[in-house]
Amino acid sequence: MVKLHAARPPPTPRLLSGARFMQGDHACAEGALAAGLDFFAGYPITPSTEVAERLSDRLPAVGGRFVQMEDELGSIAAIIGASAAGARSLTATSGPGFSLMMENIGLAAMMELPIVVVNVQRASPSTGLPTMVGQSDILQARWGSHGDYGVIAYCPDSPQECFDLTFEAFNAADRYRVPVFVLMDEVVGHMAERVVIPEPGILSIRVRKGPRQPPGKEPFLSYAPDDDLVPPIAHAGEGYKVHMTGLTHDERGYPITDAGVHHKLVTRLVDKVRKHADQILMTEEFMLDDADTVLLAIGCTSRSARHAVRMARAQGRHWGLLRPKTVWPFPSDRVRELAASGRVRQFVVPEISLGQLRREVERLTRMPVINITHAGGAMPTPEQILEAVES
Amino acid sequence: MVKLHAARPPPTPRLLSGARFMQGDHACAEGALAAGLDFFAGYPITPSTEVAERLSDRLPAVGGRFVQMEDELGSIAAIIGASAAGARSLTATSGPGFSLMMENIGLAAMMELPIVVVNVQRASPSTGLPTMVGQSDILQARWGSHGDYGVIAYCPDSPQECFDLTFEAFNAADRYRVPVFVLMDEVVGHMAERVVIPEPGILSIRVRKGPRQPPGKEPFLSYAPDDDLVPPIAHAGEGYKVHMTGLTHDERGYPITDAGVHHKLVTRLVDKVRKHADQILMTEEFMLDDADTVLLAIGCTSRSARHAVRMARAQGRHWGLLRPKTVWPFPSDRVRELAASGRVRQFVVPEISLGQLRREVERLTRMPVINITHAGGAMPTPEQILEAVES
Amino acid sequence: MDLSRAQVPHGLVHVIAERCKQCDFCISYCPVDVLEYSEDTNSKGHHFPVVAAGKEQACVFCRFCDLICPELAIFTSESQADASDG
Amino acid sequence: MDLSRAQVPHGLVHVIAERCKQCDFCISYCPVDVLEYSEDTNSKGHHFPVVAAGKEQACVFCRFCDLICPELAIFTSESQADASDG
Amino acid sequence: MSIPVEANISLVDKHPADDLLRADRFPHILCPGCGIGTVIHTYVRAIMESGVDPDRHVCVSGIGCSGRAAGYVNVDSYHATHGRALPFALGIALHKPDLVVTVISGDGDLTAIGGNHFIHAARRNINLNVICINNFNYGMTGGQTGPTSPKGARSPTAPDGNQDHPFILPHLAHAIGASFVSRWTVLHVRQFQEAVLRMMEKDGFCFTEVLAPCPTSFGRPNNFAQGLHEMEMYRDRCHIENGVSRMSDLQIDIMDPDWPIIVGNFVDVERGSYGEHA
Amino acid sequence: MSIPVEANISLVDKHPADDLLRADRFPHILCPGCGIGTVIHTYVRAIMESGVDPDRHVCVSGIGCSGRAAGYVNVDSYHATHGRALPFALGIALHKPDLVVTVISGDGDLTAIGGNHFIHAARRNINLNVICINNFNYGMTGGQTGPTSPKGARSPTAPDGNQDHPFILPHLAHAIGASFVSRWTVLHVRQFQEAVLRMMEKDGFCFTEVLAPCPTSFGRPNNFAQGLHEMEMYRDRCHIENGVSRMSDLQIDIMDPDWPIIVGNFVDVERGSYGEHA
Amino acid sequence: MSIPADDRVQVRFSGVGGQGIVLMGRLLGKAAALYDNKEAVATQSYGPEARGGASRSDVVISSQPIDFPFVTEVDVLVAFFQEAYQRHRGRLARGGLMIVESDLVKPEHDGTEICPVPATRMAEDLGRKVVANVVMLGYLVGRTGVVSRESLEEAIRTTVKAKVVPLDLEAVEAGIQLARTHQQQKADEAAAP
Amino acid sequence: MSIPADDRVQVRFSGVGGQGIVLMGRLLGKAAALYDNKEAVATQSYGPEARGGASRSDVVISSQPIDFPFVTEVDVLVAFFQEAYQRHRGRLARGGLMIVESDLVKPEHDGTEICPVPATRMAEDLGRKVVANVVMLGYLVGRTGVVSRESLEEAIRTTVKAKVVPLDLEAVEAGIQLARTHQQQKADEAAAP
Ligand SMILES: Cc1ncc(C[n+]2csc(CCOP(=O)(O)OP(=O)(O)O)c2C)c(N)n1
Ligand SMILES: Cc1ncc(C[n+]2csc(CCOP(=O)(O)OP(=O)(O)O)c2C)c(N)n1
Ligand code: SF4
Ligand code: SF4
Ligand code: SF4
Ligand code: SF4
Ligand code: SF4
Ligand code: SF4
Ligand SMILES: [Mg+2]
Ligand SMILES: [Mg+2]
Repeated sequence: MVKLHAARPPPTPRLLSGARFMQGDHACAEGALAAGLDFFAGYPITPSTEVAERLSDRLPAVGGRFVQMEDELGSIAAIIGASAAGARSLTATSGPGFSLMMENIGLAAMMELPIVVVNVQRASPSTGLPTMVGQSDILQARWGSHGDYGVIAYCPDSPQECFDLTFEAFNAADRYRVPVFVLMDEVVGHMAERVVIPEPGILSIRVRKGPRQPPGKEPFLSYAPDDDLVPPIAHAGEGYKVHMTGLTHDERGYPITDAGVHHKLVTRLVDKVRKHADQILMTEEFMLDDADTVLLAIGCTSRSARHAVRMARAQGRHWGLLRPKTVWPFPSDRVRELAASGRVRQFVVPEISLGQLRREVERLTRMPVINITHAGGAMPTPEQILEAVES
Repeated sequence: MVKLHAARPPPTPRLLSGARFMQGDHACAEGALAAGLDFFAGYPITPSTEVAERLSDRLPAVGGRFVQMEDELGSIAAIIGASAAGARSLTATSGPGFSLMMENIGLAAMMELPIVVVNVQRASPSTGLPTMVGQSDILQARWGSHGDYGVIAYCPDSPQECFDLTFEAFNAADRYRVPVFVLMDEVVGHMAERVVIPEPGILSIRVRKGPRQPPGKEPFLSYAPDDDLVPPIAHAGEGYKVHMTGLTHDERGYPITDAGVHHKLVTRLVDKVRKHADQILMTEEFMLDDADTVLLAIGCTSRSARHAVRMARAQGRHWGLLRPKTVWPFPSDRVRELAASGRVRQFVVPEISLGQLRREVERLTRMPVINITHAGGAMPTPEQILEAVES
Repeated sequence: MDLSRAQVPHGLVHVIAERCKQCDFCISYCPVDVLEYSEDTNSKGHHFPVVAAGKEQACVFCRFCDLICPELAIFTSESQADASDG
Repeated sequence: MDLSRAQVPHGLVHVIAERCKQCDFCISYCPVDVLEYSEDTNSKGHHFPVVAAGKEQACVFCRFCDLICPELAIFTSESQADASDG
Repeated sequence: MSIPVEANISLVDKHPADDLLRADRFPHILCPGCGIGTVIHTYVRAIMESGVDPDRHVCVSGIGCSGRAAGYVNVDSYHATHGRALPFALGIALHKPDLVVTVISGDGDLTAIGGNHFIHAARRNINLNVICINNFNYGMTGGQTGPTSPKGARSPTAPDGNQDHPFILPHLAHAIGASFVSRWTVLHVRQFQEAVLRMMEKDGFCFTEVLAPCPTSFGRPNNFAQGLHEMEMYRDRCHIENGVSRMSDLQIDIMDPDWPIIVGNFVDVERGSYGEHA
Repeated sequence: MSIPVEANISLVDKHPADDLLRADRFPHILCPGCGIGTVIHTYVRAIMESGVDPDRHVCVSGIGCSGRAAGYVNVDSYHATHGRALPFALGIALHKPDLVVTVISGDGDLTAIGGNHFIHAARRNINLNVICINNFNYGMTGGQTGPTSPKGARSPTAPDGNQDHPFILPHLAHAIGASFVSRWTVLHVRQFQEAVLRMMEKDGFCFTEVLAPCPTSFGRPNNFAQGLHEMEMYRDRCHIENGVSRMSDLQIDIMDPDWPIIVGNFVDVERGSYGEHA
Repeated sequence: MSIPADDRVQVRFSGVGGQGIVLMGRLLGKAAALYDNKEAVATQSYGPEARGGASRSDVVISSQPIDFPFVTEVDVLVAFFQEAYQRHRGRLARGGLMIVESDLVKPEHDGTEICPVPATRMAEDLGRKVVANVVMLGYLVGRTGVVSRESLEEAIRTTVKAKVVPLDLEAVEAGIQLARTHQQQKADEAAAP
Repeated sequence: MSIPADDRVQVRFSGVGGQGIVLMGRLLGKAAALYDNKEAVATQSYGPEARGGASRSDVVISSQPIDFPFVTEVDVLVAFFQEAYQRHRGRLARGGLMIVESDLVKPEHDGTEICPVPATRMAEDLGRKVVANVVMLGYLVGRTGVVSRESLEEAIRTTVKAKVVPLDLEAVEAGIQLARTHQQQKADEAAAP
């Protein structure tokens, strides 16, 4: 007989409510705990290691499971498995590890098992500058696994948002049954600021949509979507005898070799995000109402951009900032709207990548896009942004 | 003492000159052999396995080395290592394996070690439909590894082109020291057609640009680029005592933690391809001169598109086809030119993916883009293309 | 001990013909050679095991044919009949 | 055998002061305690090994300090001097 | 329905184990004479005899013919990507430690691409039951050489015969600390089933290698064109030695007709499974 | 320049091994008391004594502090991604079989993320010399628990002490078929150098585990705050046993002060290295 | 799908694994593409369900470049097996030709012209059952002329192992002979009142 | 970089690993952000070269939201070590304050105001060398008032292990006392003719 794992009594609370001075990596860990994190599997990598280190202490203390795996391939597979058993599960990594996770991110998408992956971006490609900042995994987060699928990605710009958006990430993953990424960057991951963690009862954790039938005779259709395109989920051990596979499958979850079924399935996987973009999208707009120049920036770079807006305003110029908190889905409609407003003359896109974000903006407008790029290791400063626009 | 590996005498010729009836996978293997392939490492995966199977027989017979590895992570690392030792090296895989190779594709880019990777695309994401066609790894090929880097990708539309473009791929890899992909699809990989292999002496194999100094006292700068942005290369065993790393490095190849060096290095990696796009780009134009409707399609899908053009022309309509043989770099200038011609009214993009190619076209023009998509397992037929445009 | 009254177990063979792929395992490894192939084939063209003529009472209910069958196409049940040789 | 004429090998210690990180290995494992730390420090603030006072002739050229040094900061050469105890 | 169309046989349409099968998917896709079906059969029998509610059994496979096992058993079942069955199963087993999680997959899935997870799951003594179906090749992709392919075996990627040394899987499992290690063949159904039952009742990382014919991919080029041929070879050459002491004696050379193949339960120790200590 | 600024020492600025070092990069980035420097030292000494032209030596590392080794030796040297040093080296070794390819990397690089390549390169008996610097943790990333971390060792990811069973690396290397297997510590410089020389002259997959202090990451939380402390422990507890027969005796528990640590050359057999047969 | 008028001929071979279905496609395609100066594309079905199960290969032959590589409808269907016949008969074009292994397929009477070929028996008569597929190819070529006999023979000579060539050529001959007989019968029938 | 006029103060702590440099930044930032109702951002240097080598931590404090998180120039530089002093002195703003561990740093006379603090010796006098960093923090607070003493003390109380708190508070006191003395001396000097 199998012995039950004796869970440790929780000596510390899940929610460290109140104001704390905390680095982004730790805030991210706390956000996950606040969201009900059950299971973390990971492999250390700079600059994300602090997420794991904090959870190695905090998660078991609240009755969850922390596992340090042999590599990132194992980490991502383990959190998908845990999710299949009903866990809110997380891994944290950086570029090289994120690349290794690509195959199984596709599995999570195909099995529709909710997971959250934190990628604290560093200067890339390859091993690059492990301790220095990058923002160039943005397109990888969208397209890095083979095939078409839908994902959601958040880009926090502060430790507070590392907490807030990691919390959101779990709700979104469970709501849409897609892989959700928290695309941090080394700057927000390592900087410490005030982080206010709400009192218990304030944050609401979304519960996964479960079967509406009792387990038993009627076979449960794991992949029969509701009108919202998302099927209810049954977990290992709940008696529904589910089958899940990365192969193209029918509503029962059984493999089927059929192009029509494949097309329908994959279209739904993409549409789950596409058709709910309105509900998923989160942006910050700063002084945008009367702006003729729109800065679009994410993560730490948006802090420089925000400052550049302040400086420009101080000089009487009409600048504003559109900050995607969700880079995927991208706030395309809002960009199009701004472009069509008649007011906006130009977009300015500062980023720590050689034009990944710019491509998205370019796709949406024929307006001039001023791109201020750094390949990694440093972020554009407010002054560099001002200068680039002036010249 | 190390024993020398006794090479088998080559009983069969490298070039199977003449006309053959061959499937695309085999033609791809022959193209690699024609290009001087020295080293193949791979792990079987449908529908690319035939590339490996053919080479397991043919490559050792011409004195090369075939290794079946334990997985795709090992395969890609092995061919990069072999390239470091001077080998023309190849691996072949499909979506799931391609995803697993992403991390080390970044290493090849960063070390500037030429490699060729064949991806015979199948219906995806995840395990998908292993035996059926897909074209949805296009954006992954460009963005699948973390960070910014440059790549070249060819999309053959027939077994003959599997031969021709695989041959090209090796020359391009050696010329620019970037990872080069042959993005086949299951249809071209598995279909058999006439393939004409030239007589010896017709094809010219580009020789890697080597050091212009003898090995010895003067330290060799592995990463000091010439005006063409490409540094000469010295291989293991040639006496130059090179050092290569995936970390950000100086011209000597030594790791250096410096944002400025990083920016310069990565910008060059991207520019190597960007600035030579003219020389790298290969397209087919079919009845484009007076076209008002431009079909843009790759690989097997372009065969339906070409046929749709014929059918439309038979009906007196002015259709034409622009077929990127290199999908990366993308023929952006040509698309912009066509859009600006005043003659072209619309673009039609049929593809076996949910809009990956369309995004590229959309980025370049505000003109209507009719997108005919299939998620995988089947390709749009000529009639479907005609119907989609009519409606 | 009265050997004549010992009950030799005795089995009845059941076959799900459509599942059988004619792998030979059950037939080859029946310790008392109870089984042979049918004349008929199933819809995939496979002959399936039947009890050989004259072997109707031979099955010793060892269940090996059942356990070894990769298709779960054959099983035996214990016969009601008393197999004492009385 | 004339012991008085046997040549005891004798070593001269060389140090690349800037490389030393003061790990103690050479000093601790010198079989004849030849070494001790310098008064001075190098530019990183590390004391480096020097030959202890009175140990100028003690090095037996075993090379252990050299082999063990993780910084390749110390080595010994065989002294020309005849170390016979005559 | 039970139509005895032939006089001397009872034709039925349901098997006593059908409740534990996804019977609507039968006949399965595996080839005639393939041993994988017997492994599936043994696994469901073991579930029936385990005394544990089927709802508490979970089956995880990777990709390959063997990996199709999960798709045929009527318990919660997962068909992970190639090589990742073990960490996927680990996630389930550690999150719900009251479940009995069995991994059934192929030699390629578990010991080629999945080799790293194999050695680490065993090292950590994760509470998993692992059935490695060793058919000496990658059946699903057409029979290429794998890490258990015997020396000399011909395959589409070893046209002149394999020259690599194969793994001795029980030796490897032992060296990395598995709590239970056994090897059987599908011919040894009874002993194999006992081993599976033992794994189900035992804590920690338990491993059984089961040798199974793959007539289509491995057999054809290597003189075992039918499943039965390989079964006959096992009948002729297998020796049972429980608790064998020299693990290196477990080497298999099936190409050598005189080579004895040792099967048995080799290791059964207590080590304290992962998480127990918490 | 050779300025004896202190009377009783000869201060110089060049080491006799400097030609085999990238001396302009010294002092290296490794911490005071780190054992990796000694391994680099031993490797270059072995090159000097190997009788093989340094131009025919190649060094490959992965990522980690140990992985920095390749960057300091003045032979063709490659610093692959984390875990991929072995297949990278395999590519070199098989394409240019006349080169002497040595892989120097960490326990994490070679046996955590790189574990699969390790077992397969050994199984195939690829002609590589592998020096695994075992410092019982992931030094580079700050000391997290790794597959060789002793039970009970504290780390940033095991605040209550590691509960996993560590690998016995020589046992594992043996089980997967390595041709040469040894274990030494950096204190055993001479024997270690002999082992490296033996690997250089021997064909096939040769493996040496070398125990090395990591005072900064492993040492601090585990009572070896200085490199010397760990060296002293090795001096006190190591037993040399060449050709040990029971590989499981090679278990290490460095947290237990009474536990004997066995070092030695354990395996040296001929198996025919990969490609020999061609 | 309506293809602009050309002389496109679409042939499908269907059976189960092991019957040499794929080779038939390759030989026919090769004959057309290399020795008949035509364009030809051969494709085949893959899939786990093909494992020991259904097997199919298609050939499209034309004097024009072949854009769309798959058969759109079948002009000649060769069915080696009952299930294959059932599965594919719906794809046969009006006026298409149905060739069946007459010992293994029991065709239905639906107006389609059926050519019964006891290929396996004929192959057995030649001494090796495995050349049934070549017998069938011979028949197909004899009956349709989609490629020349010479081209088919050349395709065989350049593809199969040398020692098999003579037998294969005999098989072609046998097939062609039967085709001639059938053609004659058909002519006779047509001639009959 | 010109930042719009606000009361942004930028502090840099520099030394070598093991001197508690990172903790200093965290304590100062925490004091400002949690107990002084200011905005504060703390950052630090990472990198393999920091391994046992150079260590640096920065704090930006302001009453306004802090967008750009890094120091643009240094208002207060605390140098614990000669090399750190050398490396960072160029970043000091005009009129900035340079605080040095006076036993470990030999500053050059370049017109910058130097505050020599023998923090290690003072810590040793208190009984534990490791509180040198807290002595330094006390000095910094006493000298600059960038955060209140109470806030610093609260930050200490909520951060370090309980048993260390009393000693740390003593260290703060010692630092503040020295700051007072220096302030007095400065006033005296200014008053002197
Ligand atoms: C990442 C990846 N690489 C390769 C494959 C192709 N593939 C599928 S199954 C398989 C091997 C299966 O071998 P094994 O596990 O022994 O199972 P068997 O088919 O022999 O039962 C391979 C290589 C894949 N699906 N995914
Ligand atoms: C794919 C990937 N994952 C994780 C890392 C982070 N990382 C760098 S080195 C290392 C561990 C190094 O441990 P080891 O090989 O034992 O070397 P050591 O530093 O202890 O000498 C890790 C996890 C990485 N660089 N790449
Ligand atoms: S149960 Fe045993 S004796 Fe009876 S038919 Fe089956 S194998 Fe034969
Ligand atoms: S064992 Fe099963 S599949 Fe095989 S012949 Fe017997 S009944 Fe048929
Ligand atoms: S061993 Fe080397 S680094 Fe260590 S103290 Fe001696 S000279 Fe210095
Ligand atoms: S060579 Fe030997 S004896 Fe001489 S100083 Fe070095 S360790 Fe001491
Ligand atoms: S190919 Fe082999 S392993 Fe796969 S189903 Fe067929 S016999 Fe079984
Ligand atoms: S962290 Fe450890 S392994 Fe890394 S350099 Fe420092 S002592 Fe060596
Ligand atoms: Mg297998
Ligand atoms: Mg280590």
